[in-house]
Amino acid sequence: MDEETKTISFELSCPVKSVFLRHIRQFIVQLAEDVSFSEEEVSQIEIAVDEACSNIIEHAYNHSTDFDKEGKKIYVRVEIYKHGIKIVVGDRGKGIQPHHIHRTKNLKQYKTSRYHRGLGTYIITNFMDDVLFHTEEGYGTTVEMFKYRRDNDGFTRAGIK
Amino acid sequence: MDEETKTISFELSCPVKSVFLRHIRQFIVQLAEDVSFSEEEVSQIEIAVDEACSNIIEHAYNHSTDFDKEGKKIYVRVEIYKHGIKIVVGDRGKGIQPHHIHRTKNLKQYKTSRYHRGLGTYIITNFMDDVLFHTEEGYGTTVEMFKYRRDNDGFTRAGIK
Amino acid sequence: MEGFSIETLKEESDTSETKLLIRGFLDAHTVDHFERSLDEAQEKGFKTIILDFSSLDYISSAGIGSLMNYTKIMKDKGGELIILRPTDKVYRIFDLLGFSKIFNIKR
Amino acid sequence: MEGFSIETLKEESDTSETKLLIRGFLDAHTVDHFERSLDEAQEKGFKTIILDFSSLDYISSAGIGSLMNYTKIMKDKGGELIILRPTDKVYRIFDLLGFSKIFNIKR
Ligand SMILES: Nc1ncnc2c1ncn2[C@@H]1O[C@H](COP(=O)(O)OP(=O)(O)O)[C@@H](O)[C@H]1O
Ligand SMILES: Nc1ncnc2c1ncn2[C@@H]1O[C@H](COP(=O)(O)OP(=O)(O)O)[C@@H](O)[C@H]1O
Repeated sequence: MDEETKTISFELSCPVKSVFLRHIRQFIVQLAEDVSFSEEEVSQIEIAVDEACSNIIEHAYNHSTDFDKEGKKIYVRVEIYKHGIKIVVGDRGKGIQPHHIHRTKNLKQYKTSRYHRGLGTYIITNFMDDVLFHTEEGYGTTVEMFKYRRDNDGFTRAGIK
Repeated sequence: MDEETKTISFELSCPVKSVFLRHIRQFIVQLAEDVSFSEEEVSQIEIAVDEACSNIIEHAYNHSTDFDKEGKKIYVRVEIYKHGIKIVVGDRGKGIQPHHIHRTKNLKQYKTSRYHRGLGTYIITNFMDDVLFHTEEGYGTTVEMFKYRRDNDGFTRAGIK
Repeated sequence: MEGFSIETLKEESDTSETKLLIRGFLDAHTVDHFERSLDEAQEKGFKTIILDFSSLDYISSAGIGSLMNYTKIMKDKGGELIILRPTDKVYRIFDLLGFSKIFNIKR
Repeated sequence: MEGFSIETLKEESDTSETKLLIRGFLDAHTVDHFERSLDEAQEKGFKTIILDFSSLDYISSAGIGSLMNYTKIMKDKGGELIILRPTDKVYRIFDLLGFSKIFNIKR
């Protein structure tokens, strides 16, 4: 297999409860550190993933009826490449309504608004390099995030090839 | 739903590489601490899971041909109950050959043997309360481990209900 | 292993100032606990609330949004919300998002 | 964030004694690194190898099996493998499995 395209991947599914956000962060941070992102980059990845997961907890499911039903989970997939890390955070919830997506286009808007909303997607799109939202009403949402590594040499630091 | 039987569950899949053992341990330890197992119990759960995962890395797959193929992973499932924690560690590898299972029946045998093998399953069966091995040649192995909580009151300590 | 705690370090009724030590992770899970403590401090009539962030390991948008709200609430009341000595990690997040100029931060 | 490291604290050729500080996690991944260091110490002719376990956070059966082997190898050579000050966590694992009486442990 081509070394360049060979990937290492992880999948994690987790109950839709905010108490587990830090478990997810801890797992992601460990991996991001292993592939030698800088301290600053690790903390950007950490918060981007947290925001995507927090959105699932806050928006994706109808808690009173959905919680802990089969399939109603936070899904996280991590893929490690030579040139960076891809993290996909998904749900099988109601989907993002079109008029809600990318609500905060700039921070000025956020700061002057009376309702402090939309910072989550702002953080995701600004702290990660490539970001794709897939959303379909009734079928859920996935946020695909990629962050490139600036320094290629450190990749095998933790013995990960 | 009956509060007593309502469960919280996590699933994790991970590449079959020893460098990731500590990521799995860290994740399990965090959960075991959350549901307020004692320090000693947490470390028993930690090592039992590590042994089951290490066995997958060492024995389950034919590395030269299987590594990183779809489905060739370490699978971990954690279920949290009021009365304890269940951890299922599985693979889709070659299965345990019947004459290898439970090779070490006692520690004396291990200590006097020239080949120090079989300590892994000894640790799993002795550090966890209920242990079940399911194995089928060619279809893989799962180890289902349950550890009971001694103290029921601490359960909601981390806000997990 | 709570991951979050708040401790009152100082309550001065003369200067009407209170200082809270915020430890651990301020995320979507712990923000309710955080806001309850700020509400309590306000109910007690404190005009200056100092948040000691030197032991805060992490903050997400939930915490930042809350700080935005309380900064405004305190200001509207003629009081002040001060963030004391944030860790480098937390300060960097504020800074990257442009909040280092909006919050009242004493490093 | 390696999770494992070995540092030579002392090498005394008169007493033919060496002391290694073992840090982090001794598991199926790091055991090769551990064994390479012990092989090296033997090749250098040290008769007493002291393993300072005061910073060892974790050990699994891979590490325990390796300690069994090297305890025997050193003994067969008229030497000694000594485990110094294991953490409570690691000592408890040894003890629960009955290895606290087999290994040469100085607490
Ligand atoms: N996983 C999701 N499922 C459904 N709706 C979502 C999801 N993620 C985000 N949204 C919608 O997108 C909007 C913007 O999200 P965000 O920028 O994080 O701001 P906030 O969560 O503060 O509203 C949310 O208000 C919500 O309506
Ligand atoms: N997941 C697995 N897949 C295939 N074989 C396994 C698996 N787990 C254990 N085994 C078999 O069971 C034996 C006993 O395992 P264990 O007690 O951990 O000792 P050791 O790994 O030291 O041999 C192994 O030697 C191996 O043959």
